[in-house]
Amino acid sequence: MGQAILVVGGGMSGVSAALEAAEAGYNVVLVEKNPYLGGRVAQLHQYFPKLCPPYCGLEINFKRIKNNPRIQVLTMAEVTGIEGAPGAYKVAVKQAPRYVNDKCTACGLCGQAVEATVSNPFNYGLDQIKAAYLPHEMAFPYRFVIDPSIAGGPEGEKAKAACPYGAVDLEDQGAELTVEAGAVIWAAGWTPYDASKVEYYNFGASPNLITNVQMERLAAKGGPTSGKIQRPGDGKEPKKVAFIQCAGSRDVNHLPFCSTICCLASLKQATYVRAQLPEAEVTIYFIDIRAMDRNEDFYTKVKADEKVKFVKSKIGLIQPNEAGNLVLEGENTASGERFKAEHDLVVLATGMQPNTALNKIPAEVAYDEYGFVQAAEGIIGAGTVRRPSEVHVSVQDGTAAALKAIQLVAGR
Amino acid sequence: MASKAYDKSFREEVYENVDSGEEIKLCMQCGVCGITCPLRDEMTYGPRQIWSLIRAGKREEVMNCSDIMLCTSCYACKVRCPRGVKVIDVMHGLARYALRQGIVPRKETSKFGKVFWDCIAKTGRIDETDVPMRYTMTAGPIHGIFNALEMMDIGRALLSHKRMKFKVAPGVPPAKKIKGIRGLKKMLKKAAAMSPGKES
Amino acid sequence: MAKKYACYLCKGCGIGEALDFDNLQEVASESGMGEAKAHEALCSPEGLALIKADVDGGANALLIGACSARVKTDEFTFGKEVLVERASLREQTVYCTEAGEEAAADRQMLAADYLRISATKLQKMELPVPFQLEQPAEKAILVVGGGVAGLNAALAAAKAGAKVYLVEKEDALGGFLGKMAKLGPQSPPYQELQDTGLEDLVGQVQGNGNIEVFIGNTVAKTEGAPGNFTVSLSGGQSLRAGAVIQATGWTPYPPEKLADELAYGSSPNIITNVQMEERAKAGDLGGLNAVAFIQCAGSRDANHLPYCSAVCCLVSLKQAMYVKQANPEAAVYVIYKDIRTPGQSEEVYRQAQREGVIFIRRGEEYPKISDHGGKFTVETADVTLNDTVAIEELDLVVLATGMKPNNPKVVEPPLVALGMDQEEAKRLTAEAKAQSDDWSVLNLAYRQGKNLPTLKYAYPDSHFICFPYETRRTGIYAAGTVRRPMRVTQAIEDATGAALKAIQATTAAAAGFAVHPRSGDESFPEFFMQRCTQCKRCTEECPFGAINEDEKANPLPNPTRCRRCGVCMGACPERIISFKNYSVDMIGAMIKSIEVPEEDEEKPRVIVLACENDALPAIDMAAKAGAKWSPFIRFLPLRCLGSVNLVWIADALSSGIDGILLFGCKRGDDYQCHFIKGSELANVRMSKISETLDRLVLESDRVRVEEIGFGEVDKIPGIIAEFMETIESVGPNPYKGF
Amino acid sequence: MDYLLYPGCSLEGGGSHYLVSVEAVFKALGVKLTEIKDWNCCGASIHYVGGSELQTKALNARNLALAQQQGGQDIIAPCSSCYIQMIKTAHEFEEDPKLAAQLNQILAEAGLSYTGGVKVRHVLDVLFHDVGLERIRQAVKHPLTGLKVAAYYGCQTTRPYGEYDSVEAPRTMDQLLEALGAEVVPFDKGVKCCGSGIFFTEMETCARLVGDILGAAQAGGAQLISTACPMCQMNLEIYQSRVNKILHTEYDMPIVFITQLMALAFGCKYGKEAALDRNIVSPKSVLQAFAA
Repeated sequence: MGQAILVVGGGMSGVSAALEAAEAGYNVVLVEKNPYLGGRVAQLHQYFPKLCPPYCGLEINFKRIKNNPRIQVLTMAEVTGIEGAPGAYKVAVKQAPRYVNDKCTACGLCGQAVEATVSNPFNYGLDQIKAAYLPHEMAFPYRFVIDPSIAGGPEGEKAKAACPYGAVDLEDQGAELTVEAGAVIWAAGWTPYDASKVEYYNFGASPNLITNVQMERLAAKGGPTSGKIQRPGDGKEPKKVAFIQCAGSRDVNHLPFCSTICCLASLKQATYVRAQLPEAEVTIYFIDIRAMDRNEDFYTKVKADEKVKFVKSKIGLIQPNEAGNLVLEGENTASGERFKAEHDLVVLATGMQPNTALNKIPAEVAYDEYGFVQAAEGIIGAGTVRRPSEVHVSVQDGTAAALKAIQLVAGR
Repeated sequence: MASKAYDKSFREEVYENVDSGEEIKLCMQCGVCGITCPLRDEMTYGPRQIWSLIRAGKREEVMNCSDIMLCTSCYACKVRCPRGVKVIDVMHGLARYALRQGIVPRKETSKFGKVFWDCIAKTGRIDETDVPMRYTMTAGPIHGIFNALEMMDIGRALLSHKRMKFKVAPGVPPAKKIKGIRGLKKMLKKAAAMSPGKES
Repeated sequence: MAKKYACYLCKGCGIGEALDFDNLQEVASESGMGEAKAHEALCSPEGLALIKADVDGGANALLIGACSARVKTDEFTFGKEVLVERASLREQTVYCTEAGEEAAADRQMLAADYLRISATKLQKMELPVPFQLEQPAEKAILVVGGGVAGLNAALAAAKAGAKVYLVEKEDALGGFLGKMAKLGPQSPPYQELQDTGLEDLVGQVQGNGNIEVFIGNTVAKTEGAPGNFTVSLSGGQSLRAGAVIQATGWTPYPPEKLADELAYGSSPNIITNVQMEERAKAGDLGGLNAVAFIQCAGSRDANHLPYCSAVCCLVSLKQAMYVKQANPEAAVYVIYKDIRTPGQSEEVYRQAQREGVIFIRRGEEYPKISDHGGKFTVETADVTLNDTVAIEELDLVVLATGMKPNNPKVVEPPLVALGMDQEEAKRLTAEAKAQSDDWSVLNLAYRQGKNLPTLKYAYPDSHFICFPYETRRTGIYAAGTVRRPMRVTQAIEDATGAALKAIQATTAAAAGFAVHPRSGDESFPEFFMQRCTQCKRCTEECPFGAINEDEKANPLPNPTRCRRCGVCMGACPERIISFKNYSVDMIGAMIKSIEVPEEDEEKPRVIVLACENDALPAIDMAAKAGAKWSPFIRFLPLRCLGSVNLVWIADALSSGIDGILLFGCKRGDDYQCHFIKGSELANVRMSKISETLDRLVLESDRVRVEEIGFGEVDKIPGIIAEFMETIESVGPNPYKGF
Repeated sequence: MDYLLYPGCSLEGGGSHYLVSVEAVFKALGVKLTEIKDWNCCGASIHYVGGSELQTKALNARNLALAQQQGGQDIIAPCSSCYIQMIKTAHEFEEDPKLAAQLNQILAEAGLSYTGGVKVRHVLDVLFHDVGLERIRQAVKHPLTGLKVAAYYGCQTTRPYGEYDSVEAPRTMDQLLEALGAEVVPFDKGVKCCGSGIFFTEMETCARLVGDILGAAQAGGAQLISTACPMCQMNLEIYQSRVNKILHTEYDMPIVFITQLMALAFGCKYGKEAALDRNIVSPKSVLQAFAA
């Protein structure tokens, strides 16, 4: 039926766009850079405000993809060029080698055979993973990946020798293909703002100074600590946890816009800490708490916990001390008091930078000065490349993008 | 009971008459400047609170506060301010505005700065011997000499290390003027006329 | 369909070493599957070729004993005409049990049971035949509400080729957008006020040949089901529609309720933001020298609207800019709790500041407003000044009141009322009804009520983060501010998405398959009416109001409203509701196919009825991660725990099964059940079972409901171990061997 | 490589050893420096007491206009205080057309004009980015092996735009020192203000700031502090006796310009070219081993 719709990005908005278009009867090619679908939400422990696991919804979506022959999924793939006009695009897609073909049963023998490890991108570098690995426990496609660093060497050969199914293909060169599509939905998502750019927070100076995305992995069952919230520095349970809001957002020197989700993310992560560590105290340092619309209920709920404190202050300096703790300096703008506060685990609420600010779409597309995609015909932005947004808004946006694409390809 | 009503006249006065005064409009009261300033412990309010006082119309508190003349221009606050407020320029502007009103937030700095600027205005450059000498003398002849004796060791050291010219008294021998001093003077006059608050 | 069975057993991934395949082949054969073919790696091209050859030879009911059905799905799919049933010999057999010789016998029995269970299922199921409406499905879409969301929904659907009926109660299109003077900055550089664009939007709607507009009309009645709604309008017209979008927008929070706190009503110059917008539109902003905006006037207040109305900060910024642009000298104050300008709209905040608007953070308390001969004084805490201040000589005070959805509130009686004694149930139902609004937007002719079910605050949204569009009435989608507080730009996107969902609903109704979450499912419940006792359980318990009733209380199913969860099947005491591939009889037979060892063998048997969306993947994950548990456990996947029919418990216990675990989703306010209340229903039903067990002289400990989802993966082995201990302590099922 | 040099008032006085060593180093590296003719004072930090912001910008605009007249090459402003005043005016001239027009109106009074585009550079910037570490390493004849140095940038050296190095944690001087063979000690006060702006007027406060910096360098094991700002050099050096009096300390920490160290490493004369004999807290005992 008609021309295909190309969806770039297999995160929440991309998957939503692909499925909603396919379930309305249109053919979809879904291109994802990672070896798995799910994007950033796959790396979350829980969603706010329900504190439910993202995999619940992803499982349904993956099942919808499995059951829908209209969707073709290309992982480890990136769009390198777009030619043509609305209604008739030729899109060049480059697929990186996975070194594992579809004979893989995810039995795990290659991972056992290989000794080399690589930093685990899924856990934001908090741990190491074998260089032949399943990206994470719920990965879809459920297939191993061999890190390019070992593909050409003896470790790669070990993986190959260990596989009884002939699934390891060290000769894999990847692929370059051309997709013909009537419309392109660009749902390339976001990247956490590089915390080290906010130099006065000294990110990197202490293992106990982490970002909010890392905190998700610390709390997640599949994370580096199997879900135990502990100080990466010494494995101890934190007793005084701080969340630093607007660590880069609402700052003309960094991200001039509000990243929209960080307040709620920190409120949510405060509940992770409080649920696991009844003795722990949490302090949230903020400028404004932005718990929009019905998320206010969640803020109200967290505020009711007397061990969660809110201090109106943008933190001006973070420095590690000899005890391995972190000393925060700020001005409490409600009292005027300038303070130093010691915390044993500090979480930077870094914001979302649209991936289109870092990598532009290879076509004529308008952006605002922050790099967010503006409305256009033919190449349609969806999700966090259009504005920072929470999950349900990304779904909504993905669905809307699907219809805009359908309007272009319907009847062609 | 409210301690005092908001009064818009002062903030408008600041927007109109103070160099970079309008910058404070953008402040969102985050507090970073107050904690960033290396002289924060010497300050009663710090920049954020001063902006807050200006908004509220608390003229006396601001104009009589020595904080506005403490800034050393280190730019740490400017660099961190998430709203890009030129904190230093506003602080300098406020101090200057206070001086123009006849208020002297910090006596010594005022005296020194006056000598400094006069030297530029007259010669186009700073004579690093002349300025401190003149400044020391602003304390009056007796105090001046006393202060000068205080600083004597430093002066002697600089002199002996070829880092200071020899002078017997302020202006003796006179500082050299730049060639374009006449043009520069005209420029400064013009610039003054174009500055906020219609300086002369 | 004549079934030709074939069975395949995979030896890959360690299955071959762990199990005795001769025995398995024997079991398959005894179970009627014929001669099972074993292969070293069934998913390999060679293995698949083996199966394909048989399919080409006519095999059409395949039992595949290999990995979990959640993986290798593409590989083991052989077209719509071929039934495939997967027995999980990997995740649920080999991975989760102890390795080695000692455990071999129990492991083997486990594998054999899974083959029997799957064989039984395969024998009991039929290929579904999609439901077809009597008349061809209608594809037109009804949009209720002609505001910004409704107009955009109508236009979006029409542009995709759908016929649209747009109904608006006022005599003009536009809704609140029509009352607005300007929109706040929406596009780069996010500094300039913008035209509303309403004229152009209305022009596009009116000029679109696919859209028919009914102004001055409301919906008097909505009958039927997706693909076949009959909608009667107040003007007398009758329309046929395939799906409905409710975009009825919002109502300002009644400012009269703020008379005490914020002196509303005491002066014509203490007004709401809506009134301010009207004044701006009328060009009536002259002579304003000092204006204060008071944020969260009613919103974020437990006594009024506990939630944040999401738009008021930006509305006040916009209106502050109106005042400043009319009179740059005016003093404008915004007295706020938190300034909420998300995303790029942070620049709007900066722009308002540049224009000279003064922001005062007020804290929790409302400011005090006093009138001094027509000029107002607002006294408020000024948090960042650490003082209390007064703002005097104000010409106008604007209360930033929030938004309430234009949707009637529905309070449902608690589920425990189901099956309670008549009087108590009636009381609870009456109580719920009294708390519900009596008016209606859609006037649904549904047995469960005329309105969309709501959760908190009368919003008819889904409560799902991943699936925000789903209301609990299939084919009816809420869009815009009726769904949750949102800004104009977001409402436009929301409406566009809702239009697609409506189009999908008509497509699904026409083709006879389910919409979300079982999208594509062609099965549907069929009722064997001869045995119906008119007990109303199915019509009451369906989470989606799919089943109507006639005057004799006979159920009247509407398959296109159905989401295929099977809750009705679980509810029916007469077991007359069945799907072609999912029935009370089928699951009962699967349970009975489990071989129960004699009591003296000391090998108890426990079945786990598990939600296939959350619990089952969690079990797979736990097994993959290396968790081990008792080999006496048999998992049976269910569409939803709400489909559990009590007879299965009886079937299991009477066939000697020692214990029954039910693994369902999280219930309660933050429920995760995608069929809304399946897990909760199962819990209610099981709480009533102890009586039955007592009658059978059985311990109620033998049946337990657990909440298992992705968050509980690590708890699974512990829960199972603990339950096995319980079973051990209560001893073997006395019915064993009877 | 051809630059205009803006020495500024300080380099003609208390920072004369900076000027001598800058000229020696650039000569050794084959970089041509031409002084801007008839330049005027930048206004420095204290300008505001006597002049308005616009007047101060006018001072700097004049220097930019003269530089443009003279060829418009990049200007090197070794003094950080001059650097920041000048780069601020240059930046704001580019960003704010209204200001640009005003400044040209003012310049017209002296028959001058400025069209923008002249770049203002710090010594560290040019050494690191234009000359490069490689060329510097090659020029080293007497590596400063074993010399423990604290790299003190001062507050204004990299601010406010972070054009060539981080504003909070700069690394250019560290790397330049390492290229000379010196050992850079841990030191967290590298961009902390020394208070030179209030040197004469707020002695106690200034003493505390200076004391913090000296203390941190000493704690890090530094034998001397390297700097790239004449204000800092003077303040940290000649104030040590005052600090010791006020804070009851015994600091005797040489404060030398990076260019002095560089000159020394390049084999220039200790006194004449590196001007190390002009330092009041003598670095002789620490540096004589490296002298040519």
